[in-house]
Amino acid sequence: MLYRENGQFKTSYRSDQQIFPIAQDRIAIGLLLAVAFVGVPLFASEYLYTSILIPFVIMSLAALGVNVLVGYCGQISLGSAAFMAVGAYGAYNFYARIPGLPLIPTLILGGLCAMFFGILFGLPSLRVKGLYLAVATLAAQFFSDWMFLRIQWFTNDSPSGSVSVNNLKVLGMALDSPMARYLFCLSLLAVIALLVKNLVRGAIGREWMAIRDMDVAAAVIGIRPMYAKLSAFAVSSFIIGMAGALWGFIHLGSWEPAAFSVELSFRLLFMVIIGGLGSVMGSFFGAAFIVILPIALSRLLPTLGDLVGIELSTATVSHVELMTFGGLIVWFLIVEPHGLAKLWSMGKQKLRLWPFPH
Amino acid sequence: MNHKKIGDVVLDVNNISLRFGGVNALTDISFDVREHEIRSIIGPNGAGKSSMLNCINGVYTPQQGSITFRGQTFSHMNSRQVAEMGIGRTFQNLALFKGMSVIDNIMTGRNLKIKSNILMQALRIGPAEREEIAHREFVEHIIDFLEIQAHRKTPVGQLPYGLQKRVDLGRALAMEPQVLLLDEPMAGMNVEEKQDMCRFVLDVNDEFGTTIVLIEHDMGVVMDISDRVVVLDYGKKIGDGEPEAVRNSEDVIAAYLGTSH
Amino acid sequence: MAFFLETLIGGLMAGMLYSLVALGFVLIYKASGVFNFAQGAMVLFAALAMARFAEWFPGWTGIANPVLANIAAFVFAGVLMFIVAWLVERLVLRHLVNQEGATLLMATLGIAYFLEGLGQSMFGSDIYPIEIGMPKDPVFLFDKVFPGGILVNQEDVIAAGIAAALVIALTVFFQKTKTGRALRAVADDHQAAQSIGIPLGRIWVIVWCVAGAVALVAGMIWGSKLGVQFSLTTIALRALPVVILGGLTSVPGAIIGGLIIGVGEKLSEVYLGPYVGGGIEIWFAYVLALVFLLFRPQGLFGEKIIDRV
Amino acid sequence: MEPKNIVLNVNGIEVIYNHVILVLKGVSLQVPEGGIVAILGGNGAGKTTTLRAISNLLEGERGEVTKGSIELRGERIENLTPADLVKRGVVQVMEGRHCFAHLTIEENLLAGAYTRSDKGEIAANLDKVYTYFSRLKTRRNSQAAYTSGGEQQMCAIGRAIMANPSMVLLDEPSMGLAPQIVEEVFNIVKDLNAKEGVTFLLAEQNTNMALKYADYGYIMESGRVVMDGAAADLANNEDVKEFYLGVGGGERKSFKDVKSYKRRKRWLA
Amino acid sequence: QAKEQFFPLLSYRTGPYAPNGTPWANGKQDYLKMINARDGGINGVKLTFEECETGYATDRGVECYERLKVHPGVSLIDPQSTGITFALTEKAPADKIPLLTVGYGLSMSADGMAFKWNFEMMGSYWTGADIILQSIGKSLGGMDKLKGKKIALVYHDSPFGKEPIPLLEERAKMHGFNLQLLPVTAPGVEQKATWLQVRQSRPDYVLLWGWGVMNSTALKEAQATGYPRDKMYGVWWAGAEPDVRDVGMGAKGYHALALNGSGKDQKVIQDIMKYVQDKGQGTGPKDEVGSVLYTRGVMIQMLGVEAVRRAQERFGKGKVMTSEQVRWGLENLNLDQKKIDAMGFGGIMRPVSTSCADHMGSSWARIQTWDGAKWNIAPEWYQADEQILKPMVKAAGDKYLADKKMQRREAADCNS
Ligand SMILES: Nc1ncnc2c1ncn2[C@@H]1O[C@H](COP(=O)(O)OP(=O)(O)OP(=O)(O)O)[C@@H](O)[C@H]1O
Ligand SMILES: Nc1ncnc2c1ncn2[C@@H]1O[C@H](COP(=O)(O)OP(=O)(O)OP(=O)(O)O)[C@@H](O)[C@H]1O
Ligand SMILES: [Mg+2]
Ligand SMILES: [Mg+2]
Repeated sequence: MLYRENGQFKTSYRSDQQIFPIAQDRIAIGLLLAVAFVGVPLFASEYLYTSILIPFVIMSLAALGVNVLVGYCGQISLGSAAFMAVGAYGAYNFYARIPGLPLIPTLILGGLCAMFFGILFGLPSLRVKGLYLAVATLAAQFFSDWMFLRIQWFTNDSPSGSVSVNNLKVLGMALDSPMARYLFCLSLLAVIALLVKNLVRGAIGREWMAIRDMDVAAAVIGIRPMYAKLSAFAVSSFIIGMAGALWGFIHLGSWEPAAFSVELSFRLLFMVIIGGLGSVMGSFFGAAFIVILPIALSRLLPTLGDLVGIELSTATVSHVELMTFGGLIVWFLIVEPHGLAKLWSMGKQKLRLWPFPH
Repeated sequence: MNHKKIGDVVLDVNNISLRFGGVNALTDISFDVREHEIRSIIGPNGAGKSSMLNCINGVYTPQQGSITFRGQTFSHMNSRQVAEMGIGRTFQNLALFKGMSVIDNIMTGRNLKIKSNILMQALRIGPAEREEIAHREFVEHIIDFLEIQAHRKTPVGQLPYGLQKRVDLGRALAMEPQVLLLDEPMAGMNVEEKQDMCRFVLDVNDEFGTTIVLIEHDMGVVMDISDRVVVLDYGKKIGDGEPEAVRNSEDVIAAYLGTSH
Repeated sequence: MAFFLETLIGGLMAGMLYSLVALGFVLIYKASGVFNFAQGAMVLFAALAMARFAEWFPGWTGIANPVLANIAAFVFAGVLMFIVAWLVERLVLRHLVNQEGATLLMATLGIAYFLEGLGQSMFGSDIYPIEIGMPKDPVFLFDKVFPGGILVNQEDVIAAGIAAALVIALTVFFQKTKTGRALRAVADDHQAAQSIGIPLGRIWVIVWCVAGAVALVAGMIWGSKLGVQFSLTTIALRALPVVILGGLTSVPGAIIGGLIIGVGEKLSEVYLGPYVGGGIEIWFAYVLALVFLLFRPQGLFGEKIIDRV
Repeated sequence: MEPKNIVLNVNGIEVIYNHVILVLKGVSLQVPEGGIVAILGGNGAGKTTTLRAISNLLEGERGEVTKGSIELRGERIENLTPADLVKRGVVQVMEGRHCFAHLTIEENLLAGAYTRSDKGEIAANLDKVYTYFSRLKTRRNSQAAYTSGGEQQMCAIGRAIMANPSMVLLDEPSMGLAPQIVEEVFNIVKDLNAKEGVTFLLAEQNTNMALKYADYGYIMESGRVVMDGAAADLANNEDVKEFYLGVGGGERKSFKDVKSYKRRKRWLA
Repeated sequence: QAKEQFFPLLSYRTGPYAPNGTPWANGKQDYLKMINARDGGINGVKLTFEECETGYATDRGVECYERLKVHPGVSLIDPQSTGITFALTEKAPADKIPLLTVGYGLSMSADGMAFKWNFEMMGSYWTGADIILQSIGKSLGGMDKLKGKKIALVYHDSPFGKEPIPLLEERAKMHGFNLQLLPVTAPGVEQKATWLQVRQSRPDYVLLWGWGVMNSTALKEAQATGYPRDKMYGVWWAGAEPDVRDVGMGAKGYHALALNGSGKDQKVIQDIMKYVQDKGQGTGPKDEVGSVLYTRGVMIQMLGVEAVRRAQERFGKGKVMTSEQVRWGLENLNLDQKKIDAMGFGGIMRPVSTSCADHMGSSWARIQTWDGAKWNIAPEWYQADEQILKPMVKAAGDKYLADKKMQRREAADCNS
C-alpha cells in the first residue's frame, strides 16, 4: 500500500484545496518537473528536442487551451488550428513591424489576437450548440486558411504567403540551441498550466463546467451563459494562440497557412478526447499520444517488419501506421471512454487499494 | 402549532398563463407566498406545477401575467436577475452538473458571490485565495448540515438518486436564498429519507428564515409541514388554503387526492 | 443571364452531390446518435473498391465485358461495405454502448484512419477511373434563346436524379416503418432502446450498411466524374455545412441543405470571389450555414434541440 | 417460500463498476412464477444495480457481474443481450424514465412493441395502455421530452407493457407520480399479475405500497440482502416499521416532528 | 567503417499527392541502386539511402529532416515539396546541409549569393511561367500578339501555386495581356466554381499550376465545361502520366512544360532496367520506369550523385564527402553535353553548369502535348528570359535578406 492518503489529515481548507492534496502526488510532480527541466537536458539529443520534445510541449499547450473550451466548457471546436494560425501570424506581424519587440510580449500579443478572433467566432455559441456548433467552428478554420493566403498584408507582402522568423532572443539570451528552445517552451507551458489549473479549480472553472453539464440549471443559479462561454473562448483561444505562435516561431521557424490546416484542428481535438476531456493532465497525455505515436510507429514498424523478415516499403509503413493509429484510438476508447487521464486516475485508485482488489 | 412568525407577502404571482402550442400548461394562476412560510403546490401529473416554478425562475416566459417579488413587478424574468434577487431552486429531474464533484456542485451555488476577477483567479493571489476558502467553509457547513461529508469528492453522477437530490438542495442553499423553490425534493426516497429531507427543509425554514415553495406528491409530507397549499389541476387553480381545508375540499379530492386520503 | 443560370444549375448539381455524402452522415446520426466522421473515408473506400474490382474483374474471370465488370464490381463493393459495417459493429460500437457523443465521434475518427490506411494499402494511392458510361461532354440547351446556350452536364443531371431517388426512398423508410422508428429510438437513448428489446447490434449493422450503400453510390458518382483517389475524403468537409444547414436529423434536409449550399457557394465564388481574390467558396458555405443556424439552431429541418429542466 | 416455480434465480452476484467500485457484495434472490417480489432499501443500497444486472444493462454503465450467476427458468442469462431477454419476456422499466425524447408519446409506446409483429394485438395493447393512463392519450402527440415528469413515468411503464412481457423489472415505478396514479400503477401491476400471470420484480422506495401489493420482499442495505420474508411478515417487523414505514413505536410520526429526532445513520457506512 | 555516402529521401506515397510523389521517389531510389550495381558507387564510395514519408505535410517533413540529417555521411536533401523547402531553408544553413530543389521551391533562391544552401537547379516557377508565355507567344507569331489577350492562372492555393504570379504580372505589364487569377483550394478536388468562372470570362489561355489530384480534376472539369484543352498549359508538375492517364482522350491536346524527357530508350533508363529492375530490385513496377516523373527522379538523383563526384574531385577521390563539401560540388557542377550523353541523359536534359552566383545552372525547358495516350515533346527548347528574371531574383533576394537582417555572401566565400 504505497499509495495511500490515510494518515494525511487536512487541518485547513487551504491545505485541502491544494492542487495535489496527497503527498505522494506532490513528490511525483516535483520529480517530474525536475526530470523535465534538469534530467532531460542531460541526455536529450538534438533530434529528441526538435522532433519530439518541442512539438510535444507546444502541442500540450495547445491541447490545454482546447481542453479549456471543449473539455471544461463543453463547446466542441473544430477551429483550433485557426486560433493557432491567428496567434502565429498575429505575433509575426507584431514582430516584423515593431523592431526590437521582445519575444515574450510578441507571443502574448499573438495570443491576444487569437483571443479576439476566438471571441468573435465564439459568439454563435450563444445560440448554436453541440455538433452544430462544432461544425460551425469550421467556418473559423476555413476563413483563417483563406485570410492568410489571400490577404497579403498579414504575411508582410511575401508573395508566396510563407513567412519566417529568426534570431530569436529571450531576456537577452539567444534561443539558438534546441535545448534553449525546449526549456523556454517548457517554462511557458509550466506557467500556463499552473494558471489554467487555478482557473479550472476556481469559480470561473466551475462556471464553465456548469455550462457544460447543464446550461439551464446553471442559468438558474445565476451563471450567465454568455459570460461563461465567451470567457472560455477567450482563455482557450489565448492559450491556443500562444501555442500557435510558439509553433511558428520556435518549432517551424518558417511557415505557410497550410501548417495550420483543418487536419491540425482535428488532431488537437483528438488530443483532448484521447487524453481526457476536462483534465489538465489529460492534455499532456493526449498530446504525447498524438505527437509521438505516429513518429514512434513510423520508426518501429520497419524494425518490426525486419524482425519477422518482411521488408516494408515506406508506403506500406505509412498505411500500416494509419491503420495502427486508428486501431489504437478505438482500442483506448473501448478500454476507457473518458480518456487516458481517467485510466491514469483509475490506476491510482487501484494502487490505493493495493494489494486488495476492491 | 404554528409558532413561527409569518410575514408579509414576498412573492406574488398574478394571473399567469402559459401555453405550449395547444397545451395550456397554466391558465390565469394567481397566488402569493408570505415571508417565512412553507407554501406547497400540489396537483396531478402534468398540472403545471413545475412550469409554474419555471415561470418564476425565468426559464419559461408566460404569455400573460406578472410576478411581483418584494415590490418589484416583472412580466418576464431573467434567470440571472432572479438568482440575484435571492430565489434558489431545485429541480425535479436532477439538474446537477454530472461531471463535477459534490463540493464543486455546491460551490457553483456560491458563484454569484465571488468577487475576484478572472486574472486574480488564475494567479490565486491573496484575496482570491481567501475568498475561495471562505466560500469553501460555507459550503462545508452545508455539507455537514446535509450529512453528505463522506461523498464530498465523489462525482455526483455516481451517487444514488436520493443523495443527488440532497446535493441539489445543497447547491440551492449555497446561494443563501430568501426564497427556495423545491420541485419534488422527496421523490424516490423511503420514509426514513423523507424524514431526513423534511428535517432539512424545516431547519432551513426555521433557522435561516427562508421562505419555501414546495412541490411534492407525498400528501403526508405536504399536509404535515406546509403552512398553505395551492392546488393546480391541468393548469387551473382549484384550491388554495391551509392544509386541512385543502384536504377536505371536494374538488381537490376528486381531482387529485382520490378517496384513500 | 445565361451565365447566371449556368452557375445556378452548376451549383444545384454540385449541391446534389454534397447531399449524397451528407445523407450518409444524417442516416447514421439519426439512427444511432453517432456523428460519423468516417463517412468520407467510407465513400472513398467504397469507390476505390468498385474502381479496382472493375479493373481486376476481366483478369480474374476472363470476361471482358465492361458492363458486366461494373455490375460485378458494384456488387463486390457492396459486399465489402457490408463487411465493414459488420466489423464496425462487432469491434467498435458494441463496446461503446451508452457513451457520450464525443467518445463515439472520436471512435469514428479512428475508423476513418483505419479505412484510409487499409483502403490505400489494398487499392493503391493512384487516381483510378470509374467508367460507368456517363457522358462527359457538356450539352448546350436553349441556344436559340441565349447566345451560346446554357451549358449543362448530362453526367450531373443523371447523378442528381439518382441522389433524389435515394433520398425519397430513405425518407419513406425512416418515417413509415417500424425499423425506422426503432432507429430513431436508438439515437435518443441506447440503454432505453436496449431495455425494450431493440437489438442494438443488428440495428447498427443495418444503418451502417445503408450508409455504406449510400457511400458507394456517392463514391461511384464522384468517381465517375473525377476519378477516385483518397484525397476525395475532403469532400466530406464540403458536406458538413450541408448537414448542419439541413439539420443533422433530417433526410430531406440533406437535400435542401445541399442545394442551398451548392448554389450559395458557386454563386459566391463566381460573383463575389473576384473582388476578394477568390477561393472563398468553402468558408462561404460554412458562414452561410452559420447564418441559417443563428435563426434555427437545429438547422432548417432538424429536430429541435431539447433542453428542459 | 411456496413451492412455486422459480422463474428467476439470482445467486450470490457481485457487481463492480468501472473495475474498482464494488457495489453488490453477494446478492441472492428468487422470484417465483406469477409472483410480485419487492426489493426495498435506502438510497444507494444497490436496488437499481441488481435490476440492471438481471436485465444485462450494466454494460452501458461500465459495470460487470464478477461473481455469481443469474438464471431465468433454469437458463444462465449473464451473457445474453438485453434484446434476447426481451424476447424471453423480461422487460425492465428503468429508473429515471428514459423516454425517447424526440419521439412522441405514441411513438414511444409503439417502439415498446418492437419485438412483436401482430398489428392487431399491438393496437389492442395500445388501447389498453391508454385506458390505464388516460393522461397519455391526451398527450399522445407531444414529444416525450416536453411532457411532465409524471407523464414520462407513465410513458415508461406503458412502453414496457407494450412488449407484452411475462416478467417485468420495475425500478421505482411510483417516483414522481401523483398519489392517485401511484395507486393506479400498483393496481395495474396487480391486474396484470392476476389476469395475465405477469411476474414482477420491483425496486421501490414507497415501502408502504410495495408491501401492500407484493407477495415477498427483500431488504437491501449497502449491497447486501439483509432481510427477506413474506410481505405481510415484513410489514409487521419492528425495524421495517420504524425505518421504512415511518410508524416505529406504533404511531405514525408527523413529518413536522422529525426535526428533533436524530436516528442512526446507517447509509453512510 | 565502410565508406558510405548517405542520401536522405523525403517522399510521400500516401495522400492527395501520392500519385505523383510515388514515381518521383521510385526514380530517385532506382538511380542510386543502379549506380551501386553498375559502378560500385562513386569511386568506391557506396551510396546508401533511407526514405521517410512526409505525406507532403510540413511538420512531418521537418521531422524527417531532423531524423535523417544526423545520419553519418549525409550529403544533401531534396524535400520534394515547396512547403517543406520553405521550412528547411531556415534550418539548413545552421545544419550546413544543402537543399536540392530541382524545378520547385523558392524561385528567388536561384541567387546563390543570397541563398548559399539552396540549389534550385534547372528551373524555377518563374522560368517555367516565362517559358510557357514564350511558347504561347511563338504559337501566336510573336510576343507582341499577346497584347489584349486574356490569360487565366488556375493554381493550387498554396505557396507552390502562388510562386509564378509575380513573373506573370511582370510579363502582363510588359505585353499588355490580361491576367486572371483563379485559386483552387488544396487539394483541389472541387473546382466547379473555378471552371464556371473560366467559362464566364472565356480566357484565351489557361495556365495550370497544379499538383497531385488537382491536375486530373482540372482537366475533367475543363472537359465538362467545354474549355478547349489545347489552350491549356500546365507547369512541369502538371505534365506527367498520372495527371492525364485517367482522363484519357478527354485531355487530348493539353500542353505542359517538359523539364525533362521521358521514355525507355535513354541509356540511363536501360541501365536501370538492366542492373536493377531485371534483377527484381526495382522500387516500383516495371512499366513505370521511364515515365515523366520517374525520369525526373532519376535526373534529380543524378545531379546529387554528380555533385558528390565533383566534390570528390576537389576534396579527395574515394572519400565520403561531408554535406558542406557536397554543397561545393553542387555549386561547381559542370555537366556539358558530352558528359550528359556519356551518362545516358542525352534526350532527357540540356547541359547544366552552376556557379556561386547561379545555382540554377540551366533555365531551359520544352513543351509537350498529350495525344490521348502519351506525351509528345516538341523539339524546340526555350530559355527563360534572363533580362526579366535576373532583376526579379535579385530584388526578391535582397528583400529576403533585409527582412532577415542578413548579408549577401562575399565573393571570397565562393572558394570555400
Ligand atoms: N455508473 C456507476 N458508476 C459508479 N458507481 C455507481 C454507478 N451506478 C451506481 N453506482 C453506485 O452503486 C451504489 C448502488 O447504486 P444503486 O443505483 O444501485 O442504488 P439504489 O438502491 O437503486 O438507490 P436509489 O434508491 O437511490 O435509486 C451507489 O453507491 C452508487 O454510488
Ligand atoms: N417546454 C414544454 N413544451 C411543451 N409542453 C410542455 C413544456 N413544459 C411543460 N409542458 C407541458 O405542460 C404541462 C405541465 O407540465 P409540468 O411539468 O409543469 O407538470 P407538473 O405539474 O410538474 O407534473 P409532474 O407532477 O408530473 O411533474 C404538461 O402537460 C407538459 O407536457
Ligand atoms: Mg413537475
Ligand atoms: Mg435506484
